[in-house]
Amino acid sequence: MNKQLMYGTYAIGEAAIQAGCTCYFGYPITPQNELPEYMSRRLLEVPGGVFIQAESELAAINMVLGASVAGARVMTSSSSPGISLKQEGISFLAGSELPAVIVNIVRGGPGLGNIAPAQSDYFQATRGGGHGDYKTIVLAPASVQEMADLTFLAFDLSDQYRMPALILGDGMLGQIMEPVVIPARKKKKLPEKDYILTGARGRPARLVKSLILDTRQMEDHNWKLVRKFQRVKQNETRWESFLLEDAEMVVIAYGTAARIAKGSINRLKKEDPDIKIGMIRPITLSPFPEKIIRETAGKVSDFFVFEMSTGQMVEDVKLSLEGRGTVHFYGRPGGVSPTPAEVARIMARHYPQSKSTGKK
Amino acid sequence: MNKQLMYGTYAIGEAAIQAGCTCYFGYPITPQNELPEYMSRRLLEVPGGVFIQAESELAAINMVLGASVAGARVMTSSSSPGISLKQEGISFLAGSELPAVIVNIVRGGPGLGNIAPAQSDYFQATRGGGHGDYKTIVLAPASVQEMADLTFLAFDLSDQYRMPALILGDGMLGQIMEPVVIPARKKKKLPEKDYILTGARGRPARLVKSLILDTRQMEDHNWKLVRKFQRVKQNETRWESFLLEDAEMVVIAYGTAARIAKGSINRLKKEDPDIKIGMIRPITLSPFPEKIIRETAGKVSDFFVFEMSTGQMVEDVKLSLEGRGTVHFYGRPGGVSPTPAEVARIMARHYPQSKSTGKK
Amino acid sequence: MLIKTMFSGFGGQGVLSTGQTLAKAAMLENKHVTYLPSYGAEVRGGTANCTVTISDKDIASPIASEPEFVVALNQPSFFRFQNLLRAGGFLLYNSSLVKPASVRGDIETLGIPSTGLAADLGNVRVSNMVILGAFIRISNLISLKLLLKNLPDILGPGKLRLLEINKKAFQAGYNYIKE
Amino acid sequence: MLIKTMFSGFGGQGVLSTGQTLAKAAMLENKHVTYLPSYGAEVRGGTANCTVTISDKDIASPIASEPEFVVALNQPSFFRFQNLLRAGGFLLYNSSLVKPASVRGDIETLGIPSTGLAADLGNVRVSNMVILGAFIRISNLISLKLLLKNLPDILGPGKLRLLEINKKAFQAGYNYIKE
Amino acid sequence: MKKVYSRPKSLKKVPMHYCPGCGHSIIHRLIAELLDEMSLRETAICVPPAGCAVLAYNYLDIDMVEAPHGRATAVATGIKRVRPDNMVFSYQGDGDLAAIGTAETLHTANRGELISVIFVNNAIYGMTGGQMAPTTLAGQITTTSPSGRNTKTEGPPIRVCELLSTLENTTYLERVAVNSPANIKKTKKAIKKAFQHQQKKTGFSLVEILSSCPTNWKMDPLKSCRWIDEIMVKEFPLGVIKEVKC
Amino acid sequence: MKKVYSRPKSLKKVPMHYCPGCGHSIIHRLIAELLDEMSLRETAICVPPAGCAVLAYNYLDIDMVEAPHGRATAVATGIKRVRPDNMVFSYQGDGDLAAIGTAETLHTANRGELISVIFVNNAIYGMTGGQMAPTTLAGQITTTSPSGRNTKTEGPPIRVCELLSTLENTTYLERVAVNSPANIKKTKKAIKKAFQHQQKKTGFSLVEILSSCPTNWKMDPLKSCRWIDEIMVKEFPLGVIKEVKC
Amino acid sequence: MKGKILIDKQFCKGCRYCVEFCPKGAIRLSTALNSKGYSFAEFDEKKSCTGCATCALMCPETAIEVYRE
Amino acid sequence: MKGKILIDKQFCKGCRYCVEFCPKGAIRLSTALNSKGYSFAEFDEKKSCTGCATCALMCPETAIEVYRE
Ligand SMILES: Cc1ncc(C[n+]2csc(CCOP(=O)(O)OP(=O)(O)O)c2C)c(N)n1
Ligand SMILES: Cc1ncc(C[n+]2csc(CCOP(=O)(O)OP(=O)(O)O)c2C)c(N)n1
Ligand code: SF4
Ligand code: SF4
Ligand code: SF4
Ligand code: SF4
Ligand code: SF4
Ligand code: SF4
Ligand SMILES: [Mg+2]
Ligand SMILES: [Mg+2]
Repeated sequence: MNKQLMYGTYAIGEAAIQAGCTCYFGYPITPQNELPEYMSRRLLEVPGGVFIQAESELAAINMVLGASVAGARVMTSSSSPGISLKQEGISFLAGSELPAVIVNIVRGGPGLGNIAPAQSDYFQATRGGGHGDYKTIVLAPASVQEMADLTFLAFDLSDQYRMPALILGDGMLGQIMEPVVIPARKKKKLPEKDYILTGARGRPARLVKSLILDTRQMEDHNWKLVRKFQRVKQNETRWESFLLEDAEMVVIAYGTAARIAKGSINRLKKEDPDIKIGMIRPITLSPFPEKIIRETAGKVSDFFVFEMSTGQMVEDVKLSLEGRGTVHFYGRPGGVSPTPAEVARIMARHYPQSKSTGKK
Repeated sequence: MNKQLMYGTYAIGEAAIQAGCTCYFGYPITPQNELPEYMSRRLLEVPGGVFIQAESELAAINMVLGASVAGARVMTSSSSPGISLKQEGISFLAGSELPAVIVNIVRGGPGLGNIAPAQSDYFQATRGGGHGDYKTIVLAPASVQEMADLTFLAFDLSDQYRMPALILGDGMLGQIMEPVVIPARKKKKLPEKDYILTGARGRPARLVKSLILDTRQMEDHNWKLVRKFQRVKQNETRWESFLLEDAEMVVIAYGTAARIAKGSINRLKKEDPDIKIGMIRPITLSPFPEKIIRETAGKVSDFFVFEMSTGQMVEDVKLSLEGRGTVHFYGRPGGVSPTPAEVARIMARHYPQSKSTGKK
Repeated sequence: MLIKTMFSGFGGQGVLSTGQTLAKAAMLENKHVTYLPSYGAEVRGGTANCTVTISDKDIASPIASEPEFVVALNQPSFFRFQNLLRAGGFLLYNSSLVKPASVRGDIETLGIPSTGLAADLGNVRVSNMVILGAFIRISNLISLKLLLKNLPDILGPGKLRLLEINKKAFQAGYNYIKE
Repeated sequence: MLIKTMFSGFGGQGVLSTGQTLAKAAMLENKHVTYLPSYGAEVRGGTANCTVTISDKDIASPIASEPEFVVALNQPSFFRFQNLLRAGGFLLYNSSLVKPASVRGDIETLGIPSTGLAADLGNVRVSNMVILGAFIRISNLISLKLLLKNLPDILGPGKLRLLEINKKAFQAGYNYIKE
Repeated sequence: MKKVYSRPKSLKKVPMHYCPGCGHSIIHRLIAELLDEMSLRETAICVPPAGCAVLAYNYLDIDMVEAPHGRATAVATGIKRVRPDNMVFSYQGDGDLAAIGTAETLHTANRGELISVIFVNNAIYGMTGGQMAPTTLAGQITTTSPSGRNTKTEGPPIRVCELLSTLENTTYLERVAVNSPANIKKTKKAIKKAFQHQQKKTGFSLVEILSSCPTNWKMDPLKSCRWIDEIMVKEFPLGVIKEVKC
Repeated sequence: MKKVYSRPKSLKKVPMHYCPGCGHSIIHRLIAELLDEMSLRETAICVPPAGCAVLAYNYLDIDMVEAPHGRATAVATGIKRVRPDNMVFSYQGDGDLAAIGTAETLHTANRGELISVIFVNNAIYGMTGGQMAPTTLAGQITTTSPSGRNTKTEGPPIRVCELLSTLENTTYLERVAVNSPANIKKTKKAIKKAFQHQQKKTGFSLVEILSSCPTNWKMDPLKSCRWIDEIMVKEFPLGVIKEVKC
Repeated sequence: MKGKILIDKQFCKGCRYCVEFCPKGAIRLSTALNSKGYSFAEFDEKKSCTGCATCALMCPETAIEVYRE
Repeated sequence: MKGKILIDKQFCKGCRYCVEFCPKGAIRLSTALNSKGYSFAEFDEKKSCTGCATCALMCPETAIEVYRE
């Protein structure tokens, strides 16, 4: 497909269609309404395409469960309050080992909050806002192109590991248009869906559930999910690094915050070419790229975490480092998107004194 | 009141009544049904008492919001899946700065899971399973007596700081009977509820909400919530320690797991009086008693975390230590309650070799 | 001292109230005590059981891992729960309903025809209290005298009319062992 | 090079499509570009605005902090958004609707009677494209020639019937500045 | 000359954020007039929804608490049970009340909570930009029903008053509209009746108000008033659907 | 002698966990008989609820997926839309369908999803130990209505069939009972009809089955059968509530 | 018509439905208990069972098989 | 009866309700715009306004005050 100027939400939608998604269930909420709207039009054109505007987010996530167990590639999307309502369903999907792609275009919170871009649902996404021991895959795009690319990835990973995959965007990424190329689907070899319900024709009846009354079996199931997630961690952890080689300080940020931070680094470099700031941008927030961060700690002592929240991912950075470096944090919650200039100012303040150049 | 043999759920219920709780809204779910059942009987006897079996957990948490903003002391309770459904409401309560006491008698998860005691909702409780930047107070009783005592505390803290307070129990604590004395309420001096809705008679109209469209204001609100929680942390962090003085290894566990762990320590001590294992039992899981743990790290190098989950609080222990000690973890998820003997075996295995006595 | 006892039988046999009676009696003797009923989907009309732990110190875990005693009021419990007993443990059963077949070698067992004895007292429903009387004699965990003294408190105002028949039941069980 | 432009006006004035047209044209010249509409509860029938960022490198932040250009199609936008402009920035406005009162001293301003010019073309609705033509001339961000060439692609198949009138509008605006 | 109409006291003197011709604005005014006329300003507590009316607290000068989307009647239940002497009402859109809030609406009505519901039916999701609502008409095009609502797969529009009328504890249910002077007068009377039912503690009261959303209907305001008359009332007949003696 | 009745093939030969005399067991058997007789075993997909019937998958030998409490019709919707040729039905209790699942029930019915719902009304929350259900009768004592359901504050029992009958896309709604041989025969016919409506794609079908819960009603099984006849049917009259031509 | 029934006593939970509804009074409850502790239903061969299957229709446990000549 | 009205032109959003529903045709829309960019309603003193308040009843913005003799 050609390069197009596309909304982030449309890029997700079109990538989903190209990835073979035939079902979408959702409920309107700003700032992601353009995604269900797009799907309502596009799925009319897809053979067997199903679009339902559900009566609520609860209904939507459970329709997702139904379509998934029936074997379809299925997606839902919402924004913060709506995602809170889906937590029970996500826990059920994880417990029942069902694939599904769930998009959260995060807005300011808590409560009704506002509709500006925020990153305050990191904990909910990565720690399981739902009950029980489970993890999901969480992907964090930083551009419209990546919204498309990670949507393909989300469907594949979700099917491959039989677990829900979340795409954690924010109001900014949901609303902007950028040039994007929607690639054709590269068909990955994925395990056959031998668990789906089709009617017990010529085979024993199948059962998909999360109820396991026997505590020993339940424990086994829990550890199985842990092991599965460890495999995901081993094989699927993704990040982007930038100017890491000779960095004196490393910035860690994701999504829109990472774009801003990159702009800040470039600014500082322009002002002072000797300044050496690198960056690690987690692309998978869960599994978190802790290995690269820990490795970097051998060479760098200062880490600067920037989030559009009061500080959530910073815990994962600290858990990765386990005391092996100084962690500085800058947060702008509530829907504020600071300018690269502002973040650059704060970054410079934390740049290791002894190593700062020029002004020594 | 005299000593009585009481169910954990009844102890919460009676303590709530004594603490001045006049409203309960809930929806049945095992293993905590005895609490709403108790409240349905007891609130008939309380002047102005309100008991509603809501049509769902969602309705229940929002009735709680209504009763709270109307000025009542109000409680709801549920177990894991039901608590997931309440996450949007909890986020609204936190955002609107409304007090409420929310009881989670945790069961095995994820999904429908089972009804056996588990500790797998720690992340959800302490990291905000709901969307947005907020924290709640989380109290973890380890006995029926403490279920009563912490219920009093939960109401007071919730009113004092205008934030929801969670009581995180488990199926074991919910089901057992133990001797308990329900004390009379000690009336604490609490701030006047000058925000509640009573009709705008003789004063300007009041407004309680979480919508803040202006992002700067929203950010201020977010940081205000952070500062408030820091005050809670400073003033209200609670834990119990046990044999900490000369410990060579420190066990960290809460709730039912802490009881089991204490039994394990006692067993090991009986077998070998020279063995020196101490314990820290967090009573407030949020705020987490990180200071005492960090301080202990000066004297002790080995920490043994035991949870009835695949490992959640262990992250808070690591965050407290920031690399200042070795953290061993033992987890039994899915509703399994191991015996003190079993946990003792694992503990002994991790007891620092050089320091182990006798068998040297 | 930390002793766990599991009571088990059909739902209707008063298994849970037997356990609660023991637990309350122990509490009134100022012992540490926990009472844990079993529950769960599988209970539907099936068996019920509960565990009473009595100790002179804090009780770490209220669950019945390796109890010292099992009191089995019916056949399925007799089979199922003897396996839980620690080596050297004691299995007391209602010999009116239980055939004591295939028993582990490393435990003690004793049958008492509690349904029969209760019938003799004119009320088969106190069969559970008969066996509790016997249990008290065997276990020596609490004092029968104090139990009888505290019985009005234990039964509570609602059940005072059952005071006498319960007393008789305890004594019948207690004395059955004496003989 | 990284240039931000904010377009603003009433909901019905085609503010958003003006921005999108610029963004698409820039994309087709292989520039880096982002388009960010404003949205929100306060939009209800009020003003609309959007920000187009054009650069030859990755764009860090698509939001209109200190834009280089503001294009104001109505009076409220003229007042409100001139404050956003960076010092030395440029404020282009529709002088058919805007009275250029109380202007900051550190910016350049220029009015163009785009509604009037559009009316001359026989369709006031292309007033926004007239002003875009003028903007292209002033900003030099994209080439008018390429825009006109790419116009069918930019409009898309649904709006091809508007091709000619749009072309005329661009040229009218562009030429107005030339004169 | 005597002033015969001026702004009610309970309506704050600030411009509203609603689009030109939006029915919400008219309904706000009617409520404010009644708060004044019935002397309710000092006892009223309103629960506005998530929906275009989410900012109602900027306009009505009474105590208010914001509910999560769909949960206004549950919140109102909590308030009313604690403060039975206050006049408690919720103000809800069709998405709020009849989609996500279906369970709360039905069960609050069934319990016969002594609250009043002002239900603004504009056949669309206004606030989020014109998606299909549970009350969207057959064939109506919205941003999520691009080829028109298909009643075979998306169901016909839900008639809230009729549905609730089967519940014993609902005591006053009327459907009105704010598209003409006569209808606006009836609307005011209906809201007054609902408040009176609450005062007399007869049961649950609800006024369904057909209200225009020119923006999302993509009509000018006058056309949307006509559309209510010509199209909408066919699906949603006006009148008292249920009333028990007060 | 010829075998004239034996266990249906679709009913696995394992003892059920239900209490003695529980209606769920009878209903399971009827479904299994129909799966056999209508040759549906290979196309049927069942969505059991959270409720006493949560373990239905242990008994019915067909494909099944467990839904969260109250969400069975949403799950069934997802399945049916993907697999329109399968026979998709949910099996739900009164708490599941008419309390927490109210919104899903109503909207699934309104959309006219081509599924069938087996709705087991035992006027109580069986699984969780006898709390008040939306269908609990006036005055009925439960563990959370210790002085009997007060219809003034807790509302009267909800009549699901009557409520749904007002929705256009519901095409078959019948209320039956499993408390006597004659009623059980009618129940089987009703379930068959529902499945046929699904096969003919007429719309949403639901069979409400009055079913005893001796345990939580605290009655012996026979008494509970009589209670259905003497008390329960007064509130929940038996019969076809709605049927469109199939 | 002549019939007989077979009752699987391990499945029976003694609900008495078959006992109550058998038009011929051909079923009674045992005094013995099955392994789950229930008195179970017993067929009385001496009564004139018609093989009408009413008992099987009522039986919640599907414990009854019916035979007819 | 004789009446007159006062229109707050800054509140007016030009919806035309008053214009359409005034029985006396006493209101028209301005060609000028208010600060929010709306054509606003103007009272035509020359028409025989009766002070019937229909315009105020319809006005969504409560922009109209009505006076009557
Ligand atoms: C849980 C949740 N889901 C979705 C939303 C987004 N939302 C806000 S208002 C609304 C619907 C608005 O429609 P309606 O209730 O009809 O009110 P109107 O704006 O038409 O007056 C929606 C879907 C939300 N705020 N919270
Ligand atoms: C979200 C959630 N809330 C509550 C429960 C607990 N729960 C399980 S079944 C049930 C109700 C059972 O009643 P009903 O639906 O009438 O089925 P029955 O057991 O009577 O057949 C409840 C409340 C749950 N599993 N999940
Ligand atoms: S979108 Fe519709 S309902 Fe919302 S303010 Fe505008 S006209 Fe009114
Ligand atoms: S509790 Fe009631 S519904 Fe559940 S199995 Fe027992 S009798 Fe049946
Ligand atoms: S088949 Fe008929 S007659 Fe024979 S035992 Fe059964 S019910 Fe009685
Ligand atoms: S109906 Fe079935 S379960 Fe009941 S007594 Fe007869 S055989 Fe036993
Ligand atoms: S008061 Fe009546 S006559 Fe006068 S302007 Fe208003 S509507 Fe017209
Ligand atoms: S009705 Fe009000 S808002 Fe509308 S045009 Fe008249 S004065 Fe203006
Ligand atoms: Mg609406
Ligand atoms: Mg039920």
